[in-house]
Amino acid sequence: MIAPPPSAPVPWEQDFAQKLLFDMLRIRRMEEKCAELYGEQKIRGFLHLYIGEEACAVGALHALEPDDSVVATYREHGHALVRGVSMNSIMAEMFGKVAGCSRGRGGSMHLFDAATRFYGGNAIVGGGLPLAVGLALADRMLSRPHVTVCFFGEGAMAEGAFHESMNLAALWQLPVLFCCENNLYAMGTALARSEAQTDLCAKAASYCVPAMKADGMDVVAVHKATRLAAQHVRDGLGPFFLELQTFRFRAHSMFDPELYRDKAEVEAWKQRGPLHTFSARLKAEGKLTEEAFLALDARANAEVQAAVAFAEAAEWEPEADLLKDVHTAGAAS
Amino acid sequence: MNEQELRATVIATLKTIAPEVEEGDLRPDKPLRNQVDLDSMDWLNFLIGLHEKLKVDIPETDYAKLVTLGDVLAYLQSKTK
Amino acid sequence: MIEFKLPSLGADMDQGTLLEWKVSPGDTVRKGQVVAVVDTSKAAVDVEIWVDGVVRELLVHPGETVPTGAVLATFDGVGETLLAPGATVRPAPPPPVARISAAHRISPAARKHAEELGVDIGHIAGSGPDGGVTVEDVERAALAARAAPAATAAEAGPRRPVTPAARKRARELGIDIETVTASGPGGAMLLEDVERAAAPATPAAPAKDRQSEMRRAIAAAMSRSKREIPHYYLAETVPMKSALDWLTTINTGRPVTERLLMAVVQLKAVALALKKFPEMNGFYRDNTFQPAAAAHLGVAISLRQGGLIAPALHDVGEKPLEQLMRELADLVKRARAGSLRSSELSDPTITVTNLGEQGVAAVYGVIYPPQVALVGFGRIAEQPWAEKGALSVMPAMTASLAADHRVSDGHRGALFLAELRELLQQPEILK
Amino acid sequence: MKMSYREAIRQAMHEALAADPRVFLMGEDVGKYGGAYACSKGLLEVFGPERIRDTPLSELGFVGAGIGAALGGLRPIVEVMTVNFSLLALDQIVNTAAALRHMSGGQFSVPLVIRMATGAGRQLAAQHSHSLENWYAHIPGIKVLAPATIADARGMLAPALADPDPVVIFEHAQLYNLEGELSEDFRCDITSAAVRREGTAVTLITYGGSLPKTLAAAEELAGAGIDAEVIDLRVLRPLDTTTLFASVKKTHRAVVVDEGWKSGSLAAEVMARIAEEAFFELDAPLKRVCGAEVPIPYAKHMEAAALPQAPKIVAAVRELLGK
Repeated sequence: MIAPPPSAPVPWEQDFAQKLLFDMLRIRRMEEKCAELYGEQKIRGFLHLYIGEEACAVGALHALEPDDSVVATYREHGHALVRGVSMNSIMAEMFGKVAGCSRGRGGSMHLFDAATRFYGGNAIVGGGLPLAVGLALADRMLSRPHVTVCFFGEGAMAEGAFHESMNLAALWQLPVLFCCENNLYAMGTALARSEAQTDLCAKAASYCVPAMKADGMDVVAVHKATRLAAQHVRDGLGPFFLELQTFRFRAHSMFDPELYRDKAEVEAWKQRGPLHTFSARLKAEGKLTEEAFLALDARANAEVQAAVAFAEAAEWEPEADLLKDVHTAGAAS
Repeated sequence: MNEQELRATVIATLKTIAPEVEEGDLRPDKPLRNQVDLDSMDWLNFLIGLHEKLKVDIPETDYAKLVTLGDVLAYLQSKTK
Repeated sequence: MIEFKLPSLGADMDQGTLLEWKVSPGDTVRKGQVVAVVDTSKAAVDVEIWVDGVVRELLVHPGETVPTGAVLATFDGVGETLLAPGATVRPAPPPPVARISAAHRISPAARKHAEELGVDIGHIAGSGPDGGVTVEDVERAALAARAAPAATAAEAGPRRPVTPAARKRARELGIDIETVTASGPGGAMLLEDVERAAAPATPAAPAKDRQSEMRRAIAAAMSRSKREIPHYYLAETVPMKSALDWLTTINTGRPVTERLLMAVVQLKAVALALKKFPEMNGFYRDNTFQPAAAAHLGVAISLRQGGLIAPALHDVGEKPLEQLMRELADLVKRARAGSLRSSELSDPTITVTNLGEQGVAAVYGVIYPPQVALVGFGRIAEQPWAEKGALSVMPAMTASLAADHRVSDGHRGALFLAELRELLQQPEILK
Repeated sequence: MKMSYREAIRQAMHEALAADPRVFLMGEDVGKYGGAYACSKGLLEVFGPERIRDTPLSELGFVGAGIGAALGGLRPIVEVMTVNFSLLALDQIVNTAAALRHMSGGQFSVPLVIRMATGAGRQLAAQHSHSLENWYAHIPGIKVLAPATIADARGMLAPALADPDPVVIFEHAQLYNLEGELSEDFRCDITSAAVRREGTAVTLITYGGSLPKTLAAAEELAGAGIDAEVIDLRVLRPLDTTTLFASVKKTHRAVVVDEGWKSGSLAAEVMARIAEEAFFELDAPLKRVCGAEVPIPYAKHMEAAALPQAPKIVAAVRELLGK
C-alpha cells in the first residue's frame, strides 16, 4: 500500500483552491434542494444524496482530462456536475423532463452525458465495473492515452463483478482507475458485517494492483492522490486502486430510517465535513475571506434556483416518443 | 275560425299522432280510420289534441258521427261557431 | 404564511403517522432543522423544514395518520426578503399531462375520449386551430383503428373469416356456412350468426339499423318460443253489452283527457283472473316453472314504422282503472318514442295482445319466452245472439288463450277463459 | 382480521420459522434493516442472527448458498430484493436449483423457497422495474407462484416450503401497501388458478400486480353491459389449464393482461395453450394487453403509458366484441 502525499499546506493558488471549494458548494446546495424537492414529490423513485462526500468527486475529477472516461453509480449527481453536465439538465432529469440529460427516462440513478464521456449512473451495485474495463480495453487497443475512472462504494466489493473486473484489468494491464468511495456503510450493512477482509487495499493487492488510501473528507488529499494514480495509469503501468475514506451525512436513500448507525457517529463525521474544514484552511492561509465564501455560496444557490426554475418550466416527453431509441433509428428493428 | 284554419289544425293534430300522413292523400269522404292506421289509443289522443287546440268537448256518444274527415270538419265547424 | 406539508419520505410511502412535534407555536426554526418525527411503514423518521421561520399553528396532532402532501402546520416566514425568491409558498405543480410540448397540444376532452377508446394519441394528426388534437381527430383515429382489421380480413382473399366456435356449431346444426350472414367485428361470422341461421325461415336482416335489430330480436324470440314451447290454444266468445254500456256511462261527463278505453278494462279482468290461475302467470326456466308474485302484463304495442313490442304494465290487479289508463297512455307514448326502461321489457309475467281494433275476429299469439301464456282479444262486433230461446243482437268479442302445455292443461285453460268471461260481464268489479 | 399484504408475508414467515427449526431467512438487509419492503421487520429480534441472516451484496453467492443449504437438509427462504437483482443469480437457479434432481437421476431434491419483489409503478426506471416472471415460468424443475391477494400472501408460503422442489414466489411491489380482510381459512393450494369474478361475455386472465387493474376494468365493462369473468392464475408454472379452458368454453373469448413485455411473455404461453386445446370454443381471436416493449422510463406519465392500465383493458375487450 503506497503512503499518500502530505496534504498541508494547500499547495495551489487562490483561484484553483476557490474553484474546488465552489464545486463542493454547488454539489452541497444542489443535493440539499433535491432532498426538499423529493419531499414535495417533484422528484420521485429512489434518490441517493452525496452530501458529505463532495471532496471525493471534486478532488478526483479535477485530476482527469476532458477525454478521459467516467463511470459512476446511482449516487452520481456530484460526479456528473463536476464532470461538466449542466445543473439545469441534471435537475430536469430528476423532474423527469425531456430536457433532462437522459430525456427524463433515467431519473436520479441514470444520468448520462456523451459530450463529457460520462457513462452514467448505474442502479445495479458493481454494474459499472466491467463497463469501465471495456472502455479501457478499447483505449488500450486503439492506443489512446486516456484513463477510465470508475467510482463505486465499498459494498460493490462483495459482488462478483468487482473481482472479475479487477482481475481482467490487472491481467491485461488496462488503463482503469478503480476509485472506491468507502463510506463505511453499504446500504444498511456496516463494512465489518459484509467483508471478511475490511482492508480494501489488501483486496486490491491480491490482484497485483497497486493501491493507495486517502482521506476522502480532504479535497487536497484526494486531488493529490488522484493525480498520482492517474499518472500511473496514463503511463501505461496498468490499473490503480484508490480508496477514499469518506462518510455520507444523510441516509443511504430517501427511504432509509438509518437504524444501522447512531446519530453520534454521524455528528462526529460532520465535524470533519469537507466544506467547512477546507474553507477554514483557506481562510487561515489567506486564500479566502468570509465575503468571498458568502459570494461563492450565493452563486451556488442562484445556480440551484435557476436549475429548479428550468426543470419546472421544461416540457414532458410526448407519449408518442415512448418507443423511440429502443433501437437505433434506421436499423432494422 | 274559418274553414281553412280549422282544416289545417285538424290535419296538424292528426300528424302529431301519425307523422307519416300526407295531407294530399287524405280523401274527405272515406272513413278516416281506414286511411290512417289509428288504434283506440291513437283515436283518443287525436280527440284530446283537438280538445286542447280548439277548446271543444266531444262526448263519447258522438264518436259514431266522426267517421270521415268531412264528418270531423263539419262537426267541429258547428261546435266552434 | 408557509404551509409545512408531510413530505414523501420514500418511493413506497403514501401516508404517515405523526409521532411527535419537536417544536411548538411561537418557536423560531432554521432551514434544515428537524421539526417533527413521522412514523412510516418502516420506521420513525426525522422530518426537516427547508425554510427559516416561526411556528404559527400545529394542525395535525400526534397519533393522526395523513397522506403525503397534507398540511401539518403553518409557519410565518422570518423577514420574507431574507429568503431566496420563490422559496416561500410553492405554487402547486401543473399536472404533468397538460404540459405536452407545443408540437403536440391536445384538448382535455380529446385526451379523455382517447383514453376511453384506447386510442394512442401520439399517432393522431391534430386538425385543431393550433395543430392541437380535437375530439373528432380521436374519433376518426378510433374508427380507422377499428376498420383496420376488417381491411386485412377482407384482403385475406375469398376465405370467409369464420370463428372456430361458429364453424363447429354449423357442423353440429348441419348449416352450410355459405348461407349464413356474418355480423361480427371485421366481417367475421360468429356463433350467434350460425344459431340465427339455424332458426327456421327467418332470414337475418343484414342492415344494422334499430329497425332490423328489433326484427332480429323478435325473430330470435319467436323462433325459440316455437322451438321450445308446446303451445295449446283455446277461445271463448264474450258478450260485451254490459261492459260497453258501463264504460259509456263512466265516460259521459268526463273530459276527453280522463276517459277510459276498453283496453284497460280487459287488462284488469285478465289480472284478476290470474289470481285464481297462477299457472298462467310466471316464467319457465331451467326446466322448472317459476310462478310470478305479481301480475305484470306485457301490453302488445304496434310501432308506427312496423314491429311490435310488449312492455310491462306493473301490478295491474292492484290498481284502479284511472291509474291504469294514465300508465297505459304513458307506456304507449314511450314505446313509440323508443324510450322504454329495460325493466319494462324484462318484467312481463304474461302478455296480452289486442289486435281486435284492426278488425280481426280472433288472434292466436305466440308466447313470449320465458312467459308461459298469452291472452288475445278480438274485435268487439255486433252479432246474432241466441239466449233462452230468444234471438237478439249482441256486441261480442272472442277472447283467446295460448298457453304452455309443460305448465298448464287445456282444462285449466278453459276455466281461466270462463273466469275472464264472467269478470268482463261484471265491470263494476273491475273498478 | 384487517392487515396489509406486507404484514401477511411477515406473519407467514414468522409462522414458518416458529414451526420448523430447519427454516431460516437469508437476504440483503433482511435482518437489522427489516427488509427492503419491511416484510421481515422484527424477525431478527425473535429468531436471532443465525436464522435471520443479512448477506453482503452477493446475489449469485447467497442464492447458490441457499441451494446448498437446502441440499444439506435445511429449509431456506432466500429473499432476493427484486427480480432485477435476481438476474445476477439466474445461473444458480437455472443450472443448479432447477436441474439438480433430474440431472442427478433423482438422488437429490432442493426444498428451497426464493421470494422476490417484481414489477414497475414507482418510477424506479429501467433497471429497477422489470417483470420477468415469464423467464422463471419457462424453467422445468421449479414452481412459480404469484400471490395477488392478502390471503395468498399469507397462505402460499407454507405449501411452498413443504414442496420438495424449488419454489419461486413473486410479490408485486405495488401490492405491499394493499390492505384487506384476511379470513380464517387462508390455507390454500399452490396448484390452481382462481375465478375472482364470475362472468359470461369474455374471460380476463391475469396474475399478480395486474389483478386490481383487471378487476377495475371488469367493473367498468359491467357498467356497459359487458359481463367479464376474471381469472387470477396464482400459479405461473405449472399453469392450471383446466380452469382456463372451463372459462373459455363458457365465454368463447379471452384477453390476457400481463405487465411483462409482449414477445415471449407469459400471456403468449397462456394464449398458445388455449389455441392448442380450446380452439373450437373461440368465437373471437385471442387478445392480450401487455407492457410496451421498451425499458421502463422514469417520468411518471411515460411509465404509466408503458404499463397495462384499466382503460386499455376495457378498450381491448370492446374491440374484441365490436362494441
